[in-house]
Amino acid sequence: MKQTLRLISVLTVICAGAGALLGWTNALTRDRIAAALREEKLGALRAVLPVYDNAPDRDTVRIQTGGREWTFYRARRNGTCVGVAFESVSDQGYGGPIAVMVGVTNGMVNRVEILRHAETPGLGARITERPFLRRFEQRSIRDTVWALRKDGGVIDRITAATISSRAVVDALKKGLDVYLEHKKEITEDAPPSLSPQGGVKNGATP
Amino acid sequence: MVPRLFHARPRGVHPDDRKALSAAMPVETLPLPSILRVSMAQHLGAPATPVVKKGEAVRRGQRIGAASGFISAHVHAPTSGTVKAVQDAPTLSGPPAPAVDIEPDGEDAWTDLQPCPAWRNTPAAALVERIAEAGVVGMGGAGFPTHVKLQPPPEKHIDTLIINGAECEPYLTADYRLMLEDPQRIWTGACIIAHVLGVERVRIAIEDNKPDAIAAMAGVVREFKGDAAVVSLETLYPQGAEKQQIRALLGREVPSGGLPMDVGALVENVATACAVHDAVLTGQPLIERIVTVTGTPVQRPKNVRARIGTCFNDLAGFCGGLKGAAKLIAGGPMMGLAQPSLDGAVTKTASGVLALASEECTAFESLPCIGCGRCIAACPAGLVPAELSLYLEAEDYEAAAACHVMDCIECGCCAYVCPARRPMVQHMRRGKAWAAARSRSR
Amino acid sequence: MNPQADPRFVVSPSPHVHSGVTVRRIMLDVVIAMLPALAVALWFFGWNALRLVSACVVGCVAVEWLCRRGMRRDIGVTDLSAVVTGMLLAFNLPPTLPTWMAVVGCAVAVGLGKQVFGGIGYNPFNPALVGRVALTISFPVAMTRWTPWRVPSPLSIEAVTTATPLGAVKTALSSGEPMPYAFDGRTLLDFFLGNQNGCLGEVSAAALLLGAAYLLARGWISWHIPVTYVGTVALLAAAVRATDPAHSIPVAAHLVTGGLMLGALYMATDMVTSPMTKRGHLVFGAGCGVLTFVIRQWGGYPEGVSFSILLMNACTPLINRYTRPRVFGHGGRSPARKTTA
Amino acid sequence: MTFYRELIKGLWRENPIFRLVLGMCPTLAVTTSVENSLGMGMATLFVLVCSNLVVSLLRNLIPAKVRIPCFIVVIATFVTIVDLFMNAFAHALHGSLGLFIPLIVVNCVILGRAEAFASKHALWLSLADGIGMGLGFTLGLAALGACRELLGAGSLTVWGDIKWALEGYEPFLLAILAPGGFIALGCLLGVMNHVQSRLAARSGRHVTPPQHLDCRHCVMCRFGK
Repeated sequence: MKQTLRLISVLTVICAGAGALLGWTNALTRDRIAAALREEKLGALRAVLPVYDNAPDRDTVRIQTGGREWTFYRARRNGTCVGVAFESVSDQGYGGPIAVMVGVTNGMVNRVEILRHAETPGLGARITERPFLRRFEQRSIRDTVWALRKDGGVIDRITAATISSRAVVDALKKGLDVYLEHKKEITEDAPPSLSPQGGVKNGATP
Repeated sequence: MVPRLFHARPRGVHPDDRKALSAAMPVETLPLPSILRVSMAQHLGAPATPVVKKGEAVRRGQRIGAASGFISAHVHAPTSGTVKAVQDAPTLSGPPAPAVDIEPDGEDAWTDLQPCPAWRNTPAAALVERIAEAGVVGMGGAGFPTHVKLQPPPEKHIDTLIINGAECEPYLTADYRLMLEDPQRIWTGACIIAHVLGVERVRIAIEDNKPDAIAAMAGVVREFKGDAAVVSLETLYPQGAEKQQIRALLGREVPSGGLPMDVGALVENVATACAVHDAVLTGQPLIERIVTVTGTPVQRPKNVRARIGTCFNDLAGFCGGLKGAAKLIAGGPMMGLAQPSLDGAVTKTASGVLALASEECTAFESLPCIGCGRCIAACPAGLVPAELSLYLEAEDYEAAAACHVMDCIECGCCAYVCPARRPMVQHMRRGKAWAAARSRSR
Repeated sequence: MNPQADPRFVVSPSPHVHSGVTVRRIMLDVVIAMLPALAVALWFFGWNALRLVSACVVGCVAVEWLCRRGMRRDIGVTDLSAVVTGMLLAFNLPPTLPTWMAVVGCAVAVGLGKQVFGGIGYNPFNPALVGRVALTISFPVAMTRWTPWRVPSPLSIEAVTTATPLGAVKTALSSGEPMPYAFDGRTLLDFFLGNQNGCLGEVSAAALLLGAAYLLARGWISWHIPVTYVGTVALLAAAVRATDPAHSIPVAAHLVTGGLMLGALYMATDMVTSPMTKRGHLVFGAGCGVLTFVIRQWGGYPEGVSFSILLMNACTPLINRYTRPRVFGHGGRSPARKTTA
Repeated sequence: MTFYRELIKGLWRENPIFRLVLGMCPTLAVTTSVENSLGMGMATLFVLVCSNLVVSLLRNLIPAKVRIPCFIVVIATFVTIVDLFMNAFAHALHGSLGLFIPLIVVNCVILGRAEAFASKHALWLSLADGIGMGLGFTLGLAALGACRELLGAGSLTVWGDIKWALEGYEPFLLAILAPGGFIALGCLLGVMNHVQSRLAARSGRHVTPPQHLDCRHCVMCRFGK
């Protein structure tokens, strides 16, 4: 009995110590992690959107469609909407889901970034390279057949990485369809009452 | 259950038989040599005990060695003469055993023989006694004492006698010549054995590459009252091995570790049947046999009727000598024993003396097994020699025993076909020796 | 006794005669059997075939020699097995592959596929296929680029087509287009004779069959693996074709296009990496056939021969274990069921 | 002196990857680049040192019956701390190492050292052991990562932009794919064994393995046993 009590108490003490330590660490890093996550998102937005002066990650429109919630980030300069970005995921990737961030301005695709993927290094992973992504950019959203050339579209695939290329096109097309369908709500909505916080001003896009 | 389809055909190999070298040569009788060395270990089981002393005079057919156990056989003087020495001498397989050296006196005088022409009216036990007295053993190679075989335990019922004239070893023609020249003696011997055992069915098994032997035997078999037939076997080494032959003829499979009597069969070599005939009808003990002296280095290959104890040197001399021989083998090329010199002497089981030129000898190299599976296709015992040889090379005897190394009959088919020239039979012998030692110690 | 001097003889265990079959002889026959396919390759692909075959043979022998030397083992290149590996590897390469890639393939094939395991006899996987798969994975673009030298299109739709028949069909079917070939008797005959795009050695089923007939006659391969392999593919193809003719290739086209014949006749029958018994061969061939068909019909690659043979190579120990012959005198029990120490 | 010996043993003589063959999961999974290898190695080093210290401190307190749960709790705590800190301060690296950071918990090197060393030795020596083993693990990962990245991508990425790349190199993709990890590890292990046996032979401690363990007599690849 005494032995069992000792076992229980030692385990309890160690777990309590571990818990305390973790709590302290969490408190220490929580803000940094949140900031890092936001910075990550802003980095992607900055990359796909034209120069803006608001905080697009706080100026969002949420749209429920097809059982999914889409978030559209709006970039503004001097209060006017200069572009919209959204994240889209395709589950047709070779190694798992592929998430892309797409920026749209003036009815054209501005830039595309790959956020997450698990494609084969050296093969499918080449979807992150600029020469491939450039094939999507500066194309009209409406007038482009969003499909690989071998599937009857206009996008050249990456050699030997058809599946990954197709998945990127799929993600893009799904997002653009939602965007076109809800374009009004997304772009013509009033600017948010929240004033942009300081420190999120955008630099120049390359 | 494994489908029967895949086991229907017997396994084995088709080596070039080279029997043409000596097949056409009628049996010639070798003149009495100047000395005869009669080994006491001529058969399976315990060597006989010499019963003569140095300097003693012996007569042809006199007993000079007495059986020293249940599985053992008497040994007789091949001619009349003087005992020059009783000493240990190397046997054909290597380890020394007592041997009696006899210097012939040239008279070749028989000891008193007791013929028994009325064997049909003689009780079986008396006939077995005569056969035992004559020292008859299996002359096909194993040398199992015949009288032991003829006394099966009462619970074993033997229904078929097989007279083995397959002679599947390449080069050898001794049994073939015997069947051509003396079919009647073989057949009478077979009838005596059938009478002793009380079997009604006799089969004479001959490979189909000896059609004239088949015809000769068929000529004498016609007169039998019971169920007798000459059966032509597919030419396939080792069809002469008794268990393989029983399966080929009767479709029965001798269980592992068992004897042919376990499936109601008995196999005797044609030469043994002939010796049984002599032992019963004339009372002559087994003191001579037909030996094939052959091989490319032999100047005049012959089939020779030689006394037991004749030195290989005398045989070679009778056949014109050897020219450029690199290897000398007592027996056939597949299972025979390589001899270091011409000093060996004819035994009851020595059916041939074979010389090979150096270009005919192949050295084992023990290259890595390439997994071709030819040994498995060839093994008449259904083993996986490739695997066994790997175990045995690593001295993993337990594993080899679990893979039934004891069922190996050392026929040499695996080593014959192996493209990597692995010394399979050598490995198997080591494994069998180990397994036998273990079962003894248990 | 005899005045003749007593010679000493060689003493060795029985048997004292040998069938005369050696590893080198078998390998030499395999090389001979590949000559018709090599001739076809030279005719259709010209200089490229010569370049790749010589690079692979020299490369494989050199790598084998270096490895044996490095491992301080006897130099076993005289058994010609490296030559066979080199030729097979070259037969599995597209004609325009750069020479240096072929040499990398040789290093992987012989170095990683064979010598790492201890050389001939110890490799669990077919070395040439290991080399080919390593190249396919590493240089996917170069390994799927087909620019023929003397291959006219069988239906003369275009003068030059840049895909193998199987690849073209796969692409067409996956994007909902009609099949690019008619696969009538004339096309099939063209394909059978070698008038198609593909790896060096695989284009002509006729030449491959000719060589395999030689191997069969010599007894180095048995019919079991090729027949069950090709038969299984044909059977499955016929079944799928019967249910869905619009999206499947005719049976005969399966057999004469792609690497099926090369694989079934020359690589699945590799002694070292295939099972040892005839029953094992049947299982092995059927397994290869199923895998090949599954990859061709539903997989990501138009061709699945090399992967399926390698996968079945991995199963070889198991097949060997469960297809042992029944030991004489042991009833119907299979000794494999008994556990060893 | 003892401290020094415990410190360096993990680098070569008892290298956790090449000699003890522990922690194969991260070894094979994250060594696609030097950067990932170093990140993983550092994280493991930190967890190893901390857990060794704590386990050594508490070694007389923890009853034998519950020692494994206790070790795991300690290790898991430090792994979570590393995870959080890395997420906060090296967010990109955290992204590329992903799931493998939490999986450090089940890395046998750490539990192995806690059980085999720290729970039996003084604080000071456990610290040396942790540092040595951690550095050995890091070095092993980095070596493997360097081989694979160089062959499979033609570059060496030490950290972020500290990167050296071969121009015009056609990458040998196999090296960077999963099978390449096994092959590269096998080759490095082979080289290590070769060097070790050469050293052993030179110092006269060479032992010939029994015949049935020799590849030449093994029937595993032929008959499956």
